[in-house]
Amino acid sequence: APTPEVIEKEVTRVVEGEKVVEEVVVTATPAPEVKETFRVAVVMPSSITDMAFSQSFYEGLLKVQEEMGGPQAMEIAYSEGMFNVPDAAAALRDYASEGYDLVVAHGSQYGTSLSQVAPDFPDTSFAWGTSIDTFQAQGIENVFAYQAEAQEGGYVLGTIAALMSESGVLGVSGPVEAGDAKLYVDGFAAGAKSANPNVNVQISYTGSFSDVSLMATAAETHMSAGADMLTGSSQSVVGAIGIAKDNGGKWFGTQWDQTALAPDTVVASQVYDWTGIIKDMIESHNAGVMGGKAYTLTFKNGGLVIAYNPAIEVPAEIKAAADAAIQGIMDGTIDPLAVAE
Amino acid sequence: MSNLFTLPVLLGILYSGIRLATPYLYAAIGETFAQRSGVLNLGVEGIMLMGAYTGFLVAQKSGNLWLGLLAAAATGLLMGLMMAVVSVTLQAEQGISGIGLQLFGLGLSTLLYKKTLGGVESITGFQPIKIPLLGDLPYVGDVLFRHNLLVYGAFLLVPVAAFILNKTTFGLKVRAVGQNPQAADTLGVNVTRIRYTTVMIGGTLAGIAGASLSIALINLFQENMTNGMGFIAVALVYFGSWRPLGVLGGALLFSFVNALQLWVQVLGIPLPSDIAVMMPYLLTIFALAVSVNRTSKPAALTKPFQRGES
Amino acid sequence: MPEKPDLKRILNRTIEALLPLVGLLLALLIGAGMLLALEVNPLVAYSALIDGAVGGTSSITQTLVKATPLLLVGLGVVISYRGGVINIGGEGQLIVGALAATALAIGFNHLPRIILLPSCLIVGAAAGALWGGIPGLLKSRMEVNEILSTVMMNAIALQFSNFLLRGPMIDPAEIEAGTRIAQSALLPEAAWLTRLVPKTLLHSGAILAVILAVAVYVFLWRTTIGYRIRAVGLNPHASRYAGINVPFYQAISLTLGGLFAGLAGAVEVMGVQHRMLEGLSGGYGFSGIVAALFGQLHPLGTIPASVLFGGLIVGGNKMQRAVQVPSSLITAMLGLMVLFVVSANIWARVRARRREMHE
Amino acid sequence: MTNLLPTGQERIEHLEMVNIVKRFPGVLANDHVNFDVRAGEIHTLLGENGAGKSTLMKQLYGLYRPDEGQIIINGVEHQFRSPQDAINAGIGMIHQHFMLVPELTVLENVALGLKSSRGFMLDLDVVEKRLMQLEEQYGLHVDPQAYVWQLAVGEQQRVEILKALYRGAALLILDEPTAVLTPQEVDEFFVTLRQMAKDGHALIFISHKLHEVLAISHRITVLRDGKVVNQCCPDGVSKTDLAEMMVGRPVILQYDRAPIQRGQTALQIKDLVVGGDRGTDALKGVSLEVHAGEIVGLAGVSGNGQRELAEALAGLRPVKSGQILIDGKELTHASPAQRILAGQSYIPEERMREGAIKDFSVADNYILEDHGKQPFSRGIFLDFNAIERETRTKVEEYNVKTPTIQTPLKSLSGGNIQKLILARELSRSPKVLIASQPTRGVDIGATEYIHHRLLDQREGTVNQENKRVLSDREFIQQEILDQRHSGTATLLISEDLDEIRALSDRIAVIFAGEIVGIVDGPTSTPEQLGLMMAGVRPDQD
Ligand SMILES: Nc1ncnc2c1ncn2[C@@H]1O[C@H](COP(=O)(O)OP(=O)(O)OP(=O)(O)O)[C@@H](O)[C@H]1O
Ligand SMILES: Nc1ncnc2c1ncn2[C@@H]1O[C@H](COP(=O)(O)OP(=O)(O)OP(=O)(O)O)[C@@H](O)[C@H]1O
Ligand SMILES: [Mg+2]
Ligand SMILES: [Mg+2]
Repeated sequence: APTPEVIEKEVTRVVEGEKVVEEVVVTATPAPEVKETFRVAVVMPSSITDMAFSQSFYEGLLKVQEEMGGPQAMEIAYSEGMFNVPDAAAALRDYASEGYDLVVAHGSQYGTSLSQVAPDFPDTSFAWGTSIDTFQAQGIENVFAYQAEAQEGGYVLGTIAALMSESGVLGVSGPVEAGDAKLYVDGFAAGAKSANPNVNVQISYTGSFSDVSLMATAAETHMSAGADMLTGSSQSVVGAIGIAKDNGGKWFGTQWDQTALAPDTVVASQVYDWTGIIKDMIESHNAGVMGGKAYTLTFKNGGLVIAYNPAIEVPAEIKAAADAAIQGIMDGTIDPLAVAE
Repeated sequence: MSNLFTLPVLLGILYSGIRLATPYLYAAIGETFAQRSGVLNLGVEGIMLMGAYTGFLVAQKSGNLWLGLLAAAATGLLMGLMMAVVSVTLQAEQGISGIGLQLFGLGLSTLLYKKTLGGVESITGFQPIKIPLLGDLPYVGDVLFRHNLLVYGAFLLVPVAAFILNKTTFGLKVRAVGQNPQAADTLGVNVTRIRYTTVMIGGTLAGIAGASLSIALINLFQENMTNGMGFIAVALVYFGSWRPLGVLGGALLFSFVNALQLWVQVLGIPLPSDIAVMMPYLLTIFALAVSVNRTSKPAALTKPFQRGES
Repeated sequence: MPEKPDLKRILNRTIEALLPLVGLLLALLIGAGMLLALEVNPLVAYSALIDGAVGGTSSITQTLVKATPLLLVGLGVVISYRGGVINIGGEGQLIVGALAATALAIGFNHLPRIILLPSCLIVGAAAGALWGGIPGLLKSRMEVNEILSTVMMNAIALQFSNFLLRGPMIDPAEIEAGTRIAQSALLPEAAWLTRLVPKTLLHSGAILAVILAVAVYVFLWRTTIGYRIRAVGLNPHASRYAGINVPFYQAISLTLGGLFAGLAGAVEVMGVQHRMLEGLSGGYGFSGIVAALFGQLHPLGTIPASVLFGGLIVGGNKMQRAVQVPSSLITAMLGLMVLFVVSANIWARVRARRREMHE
Repeated sequence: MTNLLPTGQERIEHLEMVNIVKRFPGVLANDHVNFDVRAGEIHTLLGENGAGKSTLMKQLYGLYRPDEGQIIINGVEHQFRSPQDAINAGIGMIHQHFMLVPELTVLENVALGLKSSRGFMLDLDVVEKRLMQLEEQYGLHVDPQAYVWQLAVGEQQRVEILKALYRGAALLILDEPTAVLTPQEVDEFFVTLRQMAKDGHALIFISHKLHEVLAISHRITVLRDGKVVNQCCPDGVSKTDLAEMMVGRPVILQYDRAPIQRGQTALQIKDLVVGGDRGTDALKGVSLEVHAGEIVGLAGVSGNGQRELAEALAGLRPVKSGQILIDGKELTHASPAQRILAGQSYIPEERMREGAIKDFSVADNYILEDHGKQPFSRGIFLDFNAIERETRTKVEEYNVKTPTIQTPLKSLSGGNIQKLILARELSRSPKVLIASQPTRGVDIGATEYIHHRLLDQREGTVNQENKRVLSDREFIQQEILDQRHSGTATLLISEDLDEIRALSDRIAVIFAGEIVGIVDGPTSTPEQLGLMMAGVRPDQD
């Protein structure tokens, strides 16, 4: 994973980049449309309404678009449901050949395809999530990479949950024991154990990203087994949230602020804020840096945010513990995947 | 790590298993009618999704769960009608038309969901009803007799379906049409009408199966929320040897093992999660392999009827 | 055995074979209505669809890349179907085929291409055959219905794949990077199928699939085993009386169905993805059934049917990009096409019957 | 004179079918047929296989719609779109091919489609009472609770008849209702039919058994190639006359069989015990020997273990105890393939289901058993030239009428399908031939030619010219006789006593799963056999 210093440099470049954009815009004004609209295309495995990974990125794009001045300033195209890699590869190539400035491959499975498409379009920037590989080793210079450190928020939410729990039992349910979900779950468990070594963290996986019904049953099982604080990952957790709501449990969300779904149940969510990364990629591109940077969403660079539900009161001392955890993660004294002594 | 064989765990499995089995029961009992008359409807999955969607949408917009249920049933009925036109009247290959219907239902429900709802929202669904007296029984009272109406409905459907199939003139016609439509035809039984009816019953129940998820058990709609349940339901009909009681057995076995494997995980019993998730599928095959009671399948299953051919 | 060529007969047959296209057009018409409802010009959308399917090298190769696994899975479906068994286990068989080919390629990455490449294909096919053979065995030995067992085997394969890809077979780079995404390492280049057109994904697996389609045709219609499979599929009772071991040939049909799906998985890994990952099957296990039935359950018919169906999917994706409609619209339209095309078959049948009446 | 039947139904005084035309692909099945029947009359429809009898009746029952022509009942024209329309008009039909649902009970089969006295709910108990009455009244005994799949064909036929009787049709069509009944059952059944006619029912009767036709008919209409060729009263008409009308040439219904040379024991069955579908043993220790060059007929009322014996011999039904040997080689538990390899041929009872694949071509059906052997294949590849050559030769030799050898089998007539099966089974030069009901439903015509053929064969010459004019039935019987002279040991299982007596050197009679006795074929009498078929051992009298 990249060190915090790298990220810091990138953050500064974001600021510089903004100036570059302004310059371009200024010089371009008299000339008939040289480069007035920045065109972004994103290819996603799930849908833009998945309440998770894809939606958070798409909404990030919309936010940046708004900031930049609407569709005139930035055009967004997307291909969703591209779980099939050759389809995604076709989409990537297509967008690039249509002259999109930034083409985002929002799925780790797209890497191979991307490494084959990118060299053919040196004037296009590509981005690959979630990964840290920009293919520079293969001599490819126009690919950005990004990923989220899901375990960081997991750790913090685990801390809060452990401290809030009355039963001392926490229920965690994930889809498949891998990737982002596993990092989040492991972080959550580590945070909980660190906050209260006696807490019992129960973990289950449903083996599917979309099995809403089984995810609900998993939550039901956790609650029957005594859990009062629940969390989970993937778009299928919506079912689990309903169970928590109906049975008086509390829920912690990730990837997306899930408060709206159950305002009396969701305590806090780890929210992915991709806007910083998106803006930086745009600005790098406009500054002539076509790729080569690997981003991670962290607390430190503001990509990860803990969004509390204002309707649910979290005791001040617990909030303080959470803040301490965030601080510890930011300054490197806490490893969010390890149980603190 | 705790023991799996404690009363609370067993009661928990019972409770969750009953809930998990609910959508399978509606869909598989409905499919039993269709298959008993000789029509294989592989499109149950698509109908369930459409039922889940319309049930949720109408319940949410009208604030009336019964209207939602009605809408889901009506949607299922319509999609069943579609399947019947294609596979009974137009005599299309049933395996493929089912897959077509499944794709259509998946696509349309998602499209409509995006256009009308745009995101996941939840509603308050059918609430648990305690059955007087029985609900107060120690231990099992909570587990067996505090469910919502659609759960009770699913289990009530089993004897009702068995009764209809075995004790009514309609049921006799259904069984005859599925075994030997030519013979039924010569006795003045309208084969086409019987098949339309059963496929539409199957569709209606599949629609309700979807609604049982979206307005009674999970109380929200999400794209592809059935996640292959429709196909499992079809498999359960085979498991149950085309008898409602057999289907009940299959649905309960599958659901109980699913609930059990979650408990295995929750209790921290060291078994890889993926292997745990496999258990219901493995055990269902295993149970069928070792069971002895095998009613033969409806002889005319998947075979379109044409008068005069023998 | 070929009948005497007769021009009028051939013409009539061609017309009957093309009639299902009417169904396709009808589905497009309803799709146009749906597009209009989404405030999209159907003409623009459909020209994008056609362009995406056949408009240029890139599109055509994409269509062929898509058609390859459809054809392979479809061939397996054809064999199973001819043997009188319904194989809905293509998904699972494809997954285990891909897993096996990946494991071999990575485990023996030092082997020379001439050995590694065919071994990977063979092992992938064998793994698929095993996965199809289990339902076959269950059916022949314990009378377990294959619809039930193949549906269950799909789920088992998926979890099995999850287990391997997040554990024993995970890309070490994923662990190192801490991202822990469930995918295998890249296959050694020795196990990559040759690219046929530079800068496209079209690979030699497409040629292999076509050769195999012809081979399956020869197998089914020119060999004794193929004859027995077809006999068992058409009339198991008479086959039994004639001394054919019916359960055995049913099991063989399922096994061969699995073999081709497994091969499709291996080819997909070796030709397109170059690594095993979640979602590789891409629904080919089901769409292969559709392709086979579009192809009238004939191995040679499945070739154009796969290309047609592949083109529809690829063109549909292009349409999604061009007019920015949700991908679910394409799914719904594909569903309608399947429904209408199978329904249209009845016209062909009625026509054929009428023709016979006058002949 | 009342207009009502004893059942309270209205009578069909006069039904006319006028100028009926019905075409099928390649066939003019009915060519301007005029046919009528009156209340109180038994009108027989006679004709060779494929003459168009069933087709004509199916139009009357609403199963097919006529291409041309009218159906007029009591002076009013009717159009039947479905069997329901025909049923409503008071027409009932006993179908040539059983229209029963095997997985349902007898009672359920009878109740199917009836209006229940309890609305939606089945009233099986009510139906059962009425059914038992009918069974008593007409002497047609079947267990109402038995599943149809458990019943022997004869019993199934009774169910078909009971179904029709229960519905009390004013006009009853009987398409080969006696094909699988024993002579005694036929006699009882005829009493019923005569009573019905007397009561004012109109009856249309179809049978290939000419003595039955003469015994029961008030009027006979003969169809040939879809056309009415004759109409007569039975008085003064002989079987020979009828056969000649049907076939269109003189027919001699006499056999003349010379004694044969018996060879070694080829098929040996020792104390065979085989389970039946109903849980009890269907064969309770059957022993039988068939020598090379000999035809042993197995006579018996259907349902006495014939089917189970045939299936056990074919290797399709497990043997509980006892032995089956071919040429001294133990094959008791062998697979069908091993038996075929050992030189056994088998002509199954249900030819469409068990003997042929209707969607395969004639040629593909011809190689069904031996496709894996020379000359039909080399290695795993089929040799089309050889297949075509062989099939063509045999199709000609056995006079199978088919447009080409690539024609799907399903478009051949039943008789031609049976001839193809015979060609296939006999061309293998089998050591042992099991022929199960080889001529059931195949038209009668004359048996004379079989005899000639047999004599020809003995002299080592085959009169091909004569062969061409054989009817299907004659031809098949002839071929079975010929087979003896190739040293084939034939076990002929048939419920047709005439056939058994005409062909067998020895006749074994089976009753309740046991061989009651074995008698010499040529000297046997129908009376003697009839007693044995009822279970009376020859030594007992
Ligand atoms: N459904 C059908 N499709 C095509 N041809 C048919 C069909 N039914 C009957 N035929 C043809 O019509 C002709 C008359 O057949 P039909 O069954 O009426 O004969 P049949 O007189 O009843 O003979 P059998 O004595 O063998 O019962 C035959 O040539 C037959 O091949
Ligand atoms: N769908 C069909 N297409 C073509 N020919 C048919 C079809 N259905 C029936 N036939 C032909 O019609 C003939 C007469 O029909 P039927 O069912 O009466 O058989 P059959 O030959 O008379 O034998 P059997 O006397 O044993 O009934 C059949 O032999 C068959 O060749
Ligand atoms: Mg006939
Ligand atoms: Mg007939």
